[in-house]
Amino acid sequence: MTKVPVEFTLNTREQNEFVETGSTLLSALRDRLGLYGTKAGCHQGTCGACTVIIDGEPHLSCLTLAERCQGKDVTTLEGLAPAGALHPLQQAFMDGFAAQCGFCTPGMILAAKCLLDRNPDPTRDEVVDAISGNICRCTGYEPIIAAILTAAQGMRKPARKRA
Amino acid sequence: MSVTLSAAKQARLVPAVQAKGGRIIAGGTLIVADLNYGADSVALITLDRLGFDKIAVKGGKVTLGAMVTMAAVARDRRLKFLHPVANSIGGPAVRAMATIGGNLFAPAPYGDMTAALLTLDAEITLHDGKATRKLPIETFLAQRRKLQKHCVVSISFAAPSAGTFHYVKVVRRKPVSASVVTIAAVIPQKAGKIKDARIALGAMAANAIRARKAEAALEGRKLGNDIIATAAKLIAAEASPADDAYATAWYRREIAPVHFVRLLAA
Amino acid sequence: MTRKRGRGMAAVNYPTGMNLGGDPSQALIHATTTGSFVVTLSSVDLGQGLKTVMAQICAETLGVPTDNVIIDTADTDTGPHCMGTFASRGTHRIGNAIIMAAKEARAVMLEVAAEELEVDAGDLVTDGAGAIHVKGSPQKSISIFNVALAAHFKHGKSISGRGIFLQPRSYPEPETGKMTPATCYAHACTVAEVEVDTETGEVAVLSLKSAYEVGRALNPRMVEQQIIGGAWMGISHALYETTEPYYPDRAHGPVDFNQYLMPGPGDLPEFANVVIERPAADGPFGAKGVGEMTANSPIPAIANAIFDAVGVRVDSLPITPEKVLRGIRALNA
Amino acid sequence: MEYRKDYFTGTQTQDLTEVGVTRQRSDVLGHVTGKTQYYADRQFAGLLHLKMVRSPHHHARIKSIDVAKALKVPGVVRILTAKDVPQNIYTILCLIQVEPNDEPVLAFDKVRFKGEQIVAVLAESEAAARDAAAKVKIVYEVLPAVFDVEEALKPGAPLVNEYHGRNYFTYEGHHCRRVRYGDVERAFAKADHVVEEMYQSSPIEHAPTETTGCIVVPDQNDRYTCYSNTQALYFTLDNTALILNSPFQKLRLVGGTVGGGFGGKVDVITEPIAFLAAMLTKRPVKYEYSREEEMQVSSPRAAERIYIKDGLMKDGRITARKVTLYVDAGAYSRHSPYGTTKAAAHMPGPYTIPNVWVDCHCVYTNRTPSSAMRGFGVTIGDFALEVQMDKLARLIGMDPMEFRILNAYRDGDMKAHQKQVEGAALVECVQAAADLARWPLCDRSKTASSLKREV
Repeated sequence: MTKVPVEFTLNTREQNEFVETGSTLLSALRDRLGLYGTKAGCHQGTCGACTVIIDGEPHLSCLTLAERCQGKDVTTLEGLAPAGALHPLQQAFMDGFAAQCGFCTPGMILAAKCLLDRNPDPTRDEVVDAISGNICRCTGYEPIIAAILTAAQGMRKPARKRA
Repeated sequence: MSVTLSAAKQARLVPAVQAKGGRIIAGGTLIVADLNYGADSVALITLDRLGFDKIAVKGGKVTLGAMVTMAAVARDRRLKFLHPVANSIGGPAVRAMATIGGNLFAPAPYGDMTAALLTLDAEITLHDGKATRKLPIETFLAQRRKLQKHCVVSISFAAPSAGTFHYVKVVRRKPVSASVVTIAAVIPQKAGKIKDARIALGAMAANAIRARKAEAALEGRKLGNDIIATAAKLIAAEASPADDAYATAWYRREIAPVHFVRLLAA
Repeated sequence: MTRKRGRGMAAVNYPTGMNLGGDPSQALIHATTTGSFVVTLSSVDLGQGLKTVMAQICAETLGVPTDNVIIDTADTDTGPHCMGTFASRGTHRIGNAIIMAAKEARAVMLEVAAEELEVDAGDLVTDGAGAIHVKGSPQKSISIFNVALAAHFKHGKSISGRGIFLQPRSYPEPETGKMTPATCYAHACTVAEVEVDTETGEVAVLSLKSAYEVGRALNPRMVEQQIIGGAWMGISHALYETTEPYYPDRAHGPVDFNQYLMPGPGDLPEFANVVIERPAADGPFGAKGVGEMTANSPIPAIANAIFDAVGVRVDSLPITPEKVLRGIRALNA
Repeated sequence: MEYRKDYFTGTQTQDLTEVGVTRQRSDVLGHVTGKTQYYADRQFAGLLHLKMVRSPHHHARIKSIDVAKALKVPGVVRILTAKDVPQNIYTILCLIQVEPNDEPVLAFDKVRFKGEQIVAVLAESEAAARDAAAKVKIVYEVLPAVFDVEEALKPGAPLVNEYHGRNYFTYEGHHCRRVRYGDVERAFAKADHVVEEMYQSSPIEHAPTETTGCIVVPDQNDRYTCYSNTQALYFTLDNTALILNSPFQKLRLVGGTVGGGFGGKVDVITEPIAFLAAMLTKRPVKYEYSREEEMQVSSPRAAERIYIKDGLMKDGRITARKVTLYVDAGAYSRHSPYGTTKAAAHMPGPYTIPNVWVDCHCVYTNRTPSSAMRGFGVTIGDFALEVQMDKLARLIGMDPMEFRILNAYRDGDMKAHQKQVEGAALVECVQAAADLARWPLCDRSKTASSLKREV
């Protein structure tokens, strides 16, 4: 196995890694960096459990070659909020009982974050679209959709106050 | 298994790598899935440094670089007519990765953007190692396997006049799944008569195909329920759909006319 | 475009625990020196929330806040035997084992408190907030923190308990099938409303309105999680899922989540749910197992609603658009 | 979610403080922060990856297995075949006296379904294990296969599983699990209507977002720890010890946090071979199903075929129900003999019917063995029963809700398996659902109660 260097930003910190050529970002995050918040559900890009944010957009880390992350800005669930704090989406998923087994939760939250970053006032259909690549087998999606809408509402409130 | 990855510095150098078994990796949604299944050793080549991720719209002519993603199309205000197409492909993560160039090679029941580009009579610019060539998309699709050895540079087409482009993708899971039937159509009218109608079908053959018999039925006629119904009967005449996990060939043939009628009558 | 609506209903029951019993589970409980309680199990949480409900059951029995209970599972070096998490048995079987263990631990805790307060243990009650006091005299009180410290360092007593629950195995009579499959059953009834596209056979589930009798909802939001998730799976079984789309032909078996069809977040109906409680005589605080049942009533309710809408009976699962369309064609032939 | 406290008033304990109230899930903070530790969220130095060579045929004789080329693949550490497994033939429910052992851990003489595991390859990387697995050469003689439950029971059908000697599981001398109560034939003769219908389902996958898998790690003192997402630690531990002829105390299972189960992780497939591999190599071994394996090789919910024949009176009473049910167990028993009995116990549904006849067959075919899934033995039966009930109600022009209430079991009624009904609540569920859906009921149905049968 050949190894190549990759420099990227991971959860706001500079990361320099040697990765095996042809290996995926998913493998780098889990097997090399111990960031287990990114889940492996299918290795085929069909379940969304491995979703991470690259340069502001959701990406499937199982289909992303690690060495192509050179110079990119990668966010995983571990980087969503400062230690000890919760992002409004995390709080809304908790309050809304939107997680059961929890395996899809990291991908769901990151997919939702990409939506809310672009569109702070989404419709239900836009929320549905945002998580359309993420499989959940436990919840029936309804609590997840509700939690994302709740989080969006909560995130808009302070902005309105300022305005 | 060993995988190597290199970034092409010029499009003309790509076919030589391909000739030795190398493969272009665009968004990676198809090829990395294959690698994860355990593909053999392969030299991957990216087009990341070639500036193929540009969208140009000039005088009604649209040029999409091969590396333009579905998400980029879906965000471009100049390409509103293509937004429903781009947004019907995968979830947002797939759209952020999957490219126009890659979609040209997606096997059925994938390849919805290609069906749309087929109705737009797009022209594919590719580099064969010696020179760039331009091929009509239909010719390109007919030789798709062979042309995997060339480097797709861009896809160009004339933006359709307002209201003439129609698109529907029938799915088994909402909002998105692979296609049961995809129908894209450009139905221009001149002096109240249909002129140069183009209809393409996705998931109705190994790759996107034109429905020429249905097109012919529309040609020169006034768009109305009767003529739509007549064309609908011919919509799957040239199709050779497959059975798969989503639907049978029978079902695809049965519902293609229904959705064609709904698409144009709407 | 023709879309026809219909509604249908179905009613079901579901046994709690392994069929025919014979499926024990154990629990061990001990107090830490500072009055937290550790419940040691080898039971598995699949996501239904077993760890949370077990802590609640333990807390209720001990008379302490749920936050004071630590669930230590699942390690076979430390956890006593559990048959496993399946057959809607977890809440019932493990819950009962925990109650038994917690009662034993509570008795020791009250004995120690009685010695400390110099009263009769029979006169003591827990306040549920971390203290023990004499019935009717809240001022005559001792914190569980101090009870636990005293038990360890002064009295040399282990505040602990052992619990097991076993529904004895029933052996069916081979000739007649006489048997005791289960001791309690949960119940459900679902009304489904659907819209059927008569030209494509596609079915949209518009609403699922259900009543569930669960014995006792130990954690209402978590019961609701099972209900919504289960109802979704019911839709999925009714209209989408199979590993063999052309059974018994083995062709075209799905290998990923693109091909394996399940309702997406855009396929959800309106959910409305009512919960009824008829406590089970042998259930922990009356609870029955409900996790599995919640998927069952929506399936036939949807099938019946489709018939109500378009007069087509599809008696094979899943009820795909193709089967519905073929049925409509046959009606019109 | 709304409570209907007006049913069964006075039966609920009132003074509870910790149960009956919503408490936040204790695991949810871990879920939303990605800190919840699933079995695979661990690193071990020297981890080996296990990949299986699987049967490409539905039914075939294995003529030869050649692993020479596979062993030469760089990174391959060891290759296991059936002869490495101490007690290769097992059945998971031997722990509750289900016999006979009928399934090989690794197939050796025959394969009985497509995807059956034959050879385990252990390598330093997943890629190397996969490469080597592709280089194992197995020569097969393809045999005729059977895929239909009723075809499988016909004389002359290909024999799927020699350990049973016939294509069905034997229940104490009977070819099926039976329930006999009253006299259905007499009741059919007297019924106003006799309705017989057939229902069918296809196999269904559990599809947990986390696939089945485990990591086995050699500890100190010749003990082995398995981090697993099994739904039943002791099923796994006990079966593994039996398969490996190992003292039970050598094995330790750690789990308890699972990315969805739904019954799919009750089987014991990945752990025994991973334990064996760790014992033979003295290195940590991971065996995890790919998504494709999870979908096509792991046990699905069985396909069932159900015939229901009912005797019905014009006034709505069901006087007889005869059920013939076939569970498509696939090639091996796994949990299907148990599930088939559960299906028999469930009949004739939550209704009081004086004459009941049930035959539930556990049938072997050359498809992926089926096993437990949410609603095991009941879900498909309920589909058949409740569609049948709808047909019966429509046949006599009776409201389907009122038809359910009329026939619903009440406390004190006798069930077909000769157990008296206790704690019934079907009537009330129907009433509450009717209310919720604004479905009008007649007064008689509104005042009906599970506590007693109205005269």
